[in-house]
Amino acid sequence: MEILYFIVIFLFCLGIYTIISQKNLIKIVIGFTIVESSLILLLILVGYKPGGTAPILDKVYQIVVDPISQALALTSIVIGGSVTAVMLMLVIKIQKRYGTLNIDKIRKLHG
Amino acid sequence: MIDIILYILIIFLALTAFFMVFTKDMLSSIIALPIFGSILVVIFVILQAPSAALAEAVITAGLTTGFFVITINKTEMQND
Amino acid sequence: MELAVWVIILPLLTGFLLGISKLYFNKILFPLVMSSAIIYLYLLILVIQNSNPPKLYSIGNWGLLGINLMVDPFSSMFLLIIAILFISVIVFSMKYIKMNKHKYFIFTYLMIAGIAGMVLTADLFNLYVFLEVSSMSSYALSAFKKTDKGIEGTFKYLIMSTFGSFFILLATILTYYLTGTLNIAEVSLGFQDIPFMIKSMLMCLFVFGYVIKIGLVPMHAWLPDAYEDSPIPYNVFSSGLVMKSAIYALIRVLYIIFGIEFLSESGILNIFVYWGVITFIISHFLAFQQSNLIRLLAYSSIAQIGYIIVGLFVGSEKGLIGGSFHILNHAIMKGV
Amino acid sequence: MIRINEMFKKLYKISLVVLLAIFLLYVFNEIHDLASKSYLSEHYISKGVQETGAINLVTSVLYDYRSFDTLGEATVILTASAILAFLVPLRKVAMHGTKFLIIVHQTMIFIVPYLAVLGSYLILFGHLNPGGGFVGGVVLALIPIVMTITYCIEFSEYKFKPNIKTLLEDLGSICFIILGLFGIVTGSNFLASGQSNLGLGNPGELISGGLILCLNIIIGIKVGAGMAKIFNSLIKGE
Repeated sequence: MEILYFIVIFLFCLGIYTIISQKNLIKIVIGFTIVESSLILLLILVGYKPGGTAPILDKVYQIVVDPISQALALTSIVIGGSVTAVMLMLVIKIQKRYGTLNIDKIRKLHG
Repeated sequence: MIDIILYILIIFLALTAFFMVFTKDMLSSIIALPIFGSILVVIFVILQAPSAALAEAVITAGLTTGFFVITINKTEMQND
Repeated sequence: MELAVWVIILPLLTGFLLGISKLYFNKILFPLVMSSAIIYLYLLILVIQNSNPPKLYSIGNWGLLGINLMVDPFSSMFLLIIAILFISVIVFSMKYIKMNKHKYFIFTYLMIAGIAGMVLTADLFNLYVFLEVSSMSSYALSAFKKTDKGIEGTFKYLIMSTFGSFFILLATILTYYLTGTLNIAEVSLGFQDIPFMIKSMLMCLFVFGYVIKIGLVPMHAWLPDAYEDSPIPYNVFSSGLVMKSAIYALIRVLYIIFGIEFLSESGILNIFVYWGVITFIISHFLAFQQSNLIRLLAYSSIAQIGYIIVGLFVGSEKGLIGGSFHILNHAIMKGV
Repeated sequence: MIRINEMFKKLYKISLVVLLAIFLLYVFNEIHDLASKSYLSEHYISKGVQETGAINLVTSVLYDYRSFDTLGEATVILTASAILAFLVPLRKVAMHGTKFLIIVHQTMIFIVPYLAVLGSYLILFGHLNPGGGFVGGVVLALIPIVMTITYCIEFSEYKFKPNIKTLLEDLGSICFIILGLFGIVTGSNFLASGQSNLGLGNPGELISGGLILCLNIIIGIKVGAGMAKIFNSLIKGE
């Protein structure tokens, strides 16, 4: 399971690199989605116990996965979705006003 | 057995993320987003988190992709 | 301390009721807003009076298992700032805002609810949730005039602020992983036998996340743009409450979770003092170049935050008092 | 010269990210050896079913132990939908696209009841199965969304009026708070369900879990209305 921690770090850093280096606004929003997914994966991973069952206790189980981190993951999925929606609306607005999605050109038009 | 599946999924997850970031075509980059989300859903199910998997499937892989497609539709048509 | 939860619920209820009244009873706006503001003021005064000694209110009666609200003298000082700014700005914006009055007041009340939640809560993840609530409505108010510059500045603000909150969330998750709890007091108990190195690294993540939200000098670029084309009452709220609540959360996290001995041992206090000094020097120089009055005020705001940071992180009790007093000063001055 | 400058900038950013990766690797490595304590989750696992009456522990954490988080989260969705509705211009803009065949139009009629049943199942059985208010609400919101995609925005707004959606959203949030106040009325604290002399029922049955079922239904309706509003606003946005 340790390899999943590496993938979390990889996704986090890839998303951060996308945000700071890409010129296209939609690519930047995609970077935010990747970072958010990596954090949710980390939350699920933190609660995982080897050999555990899902936290639905219709019988008595020996090892049960941590329910708190899954609840936190659900909360952050919903928050991330609504933030992404607001971002995309602003991207549409900016494209209509300036006619481009490239960040350098927008800066030039802005003066 | 489940370990081998997990490794294959992880490799695909990394590949999809890489493809999503570095491809030039915006539409294929966005169509890779639900694939990324679905792989994450399967990983969540393997990690025993069905509730989070459902939410991820419905919100990230479903609705957010729809939002992105609308954005592409609204912005690309104007450039032609 | 049943009143503490009303401090968060009342603005939320007012916001939702305003949403309904926009559809069906348009005339009710003025009495609803004013009566709610006056009741809220009275409520805040009652809470502030009862704040010493510190009190706990556990939501759902779960005790340490659930989420707790805490009222102590430091948080009641923030409630005082809310009380002073809120009523005056509401009265002012009643006349100032001409278009979309309903939406404006909905966002304002939701923002106040988020800030009150940030001030009162004693739970790390709940702090993150209320941070998102207050910053979401803050984006809305910043784009309120729908001009080109306003939209662009809001986008910058949104990007930077979300970037910061990712680091805060990462640090919160790692803290939960280390200690197995989210209550701030329990976390500080659990942190006692954790090695020095890990604590300082976690602190780096927390500080980086909050510093973006506060806007110290290398990360200040979003602030003047977000201010430039937004309604004036929002500028007052933003510099008086939104950024101050981020400072408050930083202080809460650093001083309660990590403890004063650890802070002085790791040298973060000195770093913050130098950082604050650099911030106000650079932002005063930048303010000289501006021709627009609101941008100038924004840079002045950054400089004031530099002073506040210097005061708060000197490390002594007097420094804390002085810094807090300057927060109050600055809030009132910007409001005027 | 400019190319060299660009190369330098790119190298700088890559090195920054690699430094961050090394830092995180170090942090994770150190933390991984230490983490062992989890008394909170052990309490939830051992006592959670008796204390809240819900079998699905994620739902019982989300709607009972930490239900204040859920209130904040619902407020975030409401704020997002209000922002989007606010930024939409008054002039209506349609989406560019192709027309669908009659097969798609006819299949739609068959899909809608299934979506409704699935959404209500996810909401009503949220405390017994995976699912819950948020997921079920989004599935219910798929009905107006699918209508918008296959027919047009006018038809979807004729079937589900925007005013009704806003009303449902606000009413849902108000009902959440009123249900929370119910705890205060019965002499306990805000948002208390098990402690406020409310019968929890037998764990495993449909009507059990005190406030959890009601909160699930309210959140489901509210989230469904909010998500449909967000989607339609994005389509109308200019």
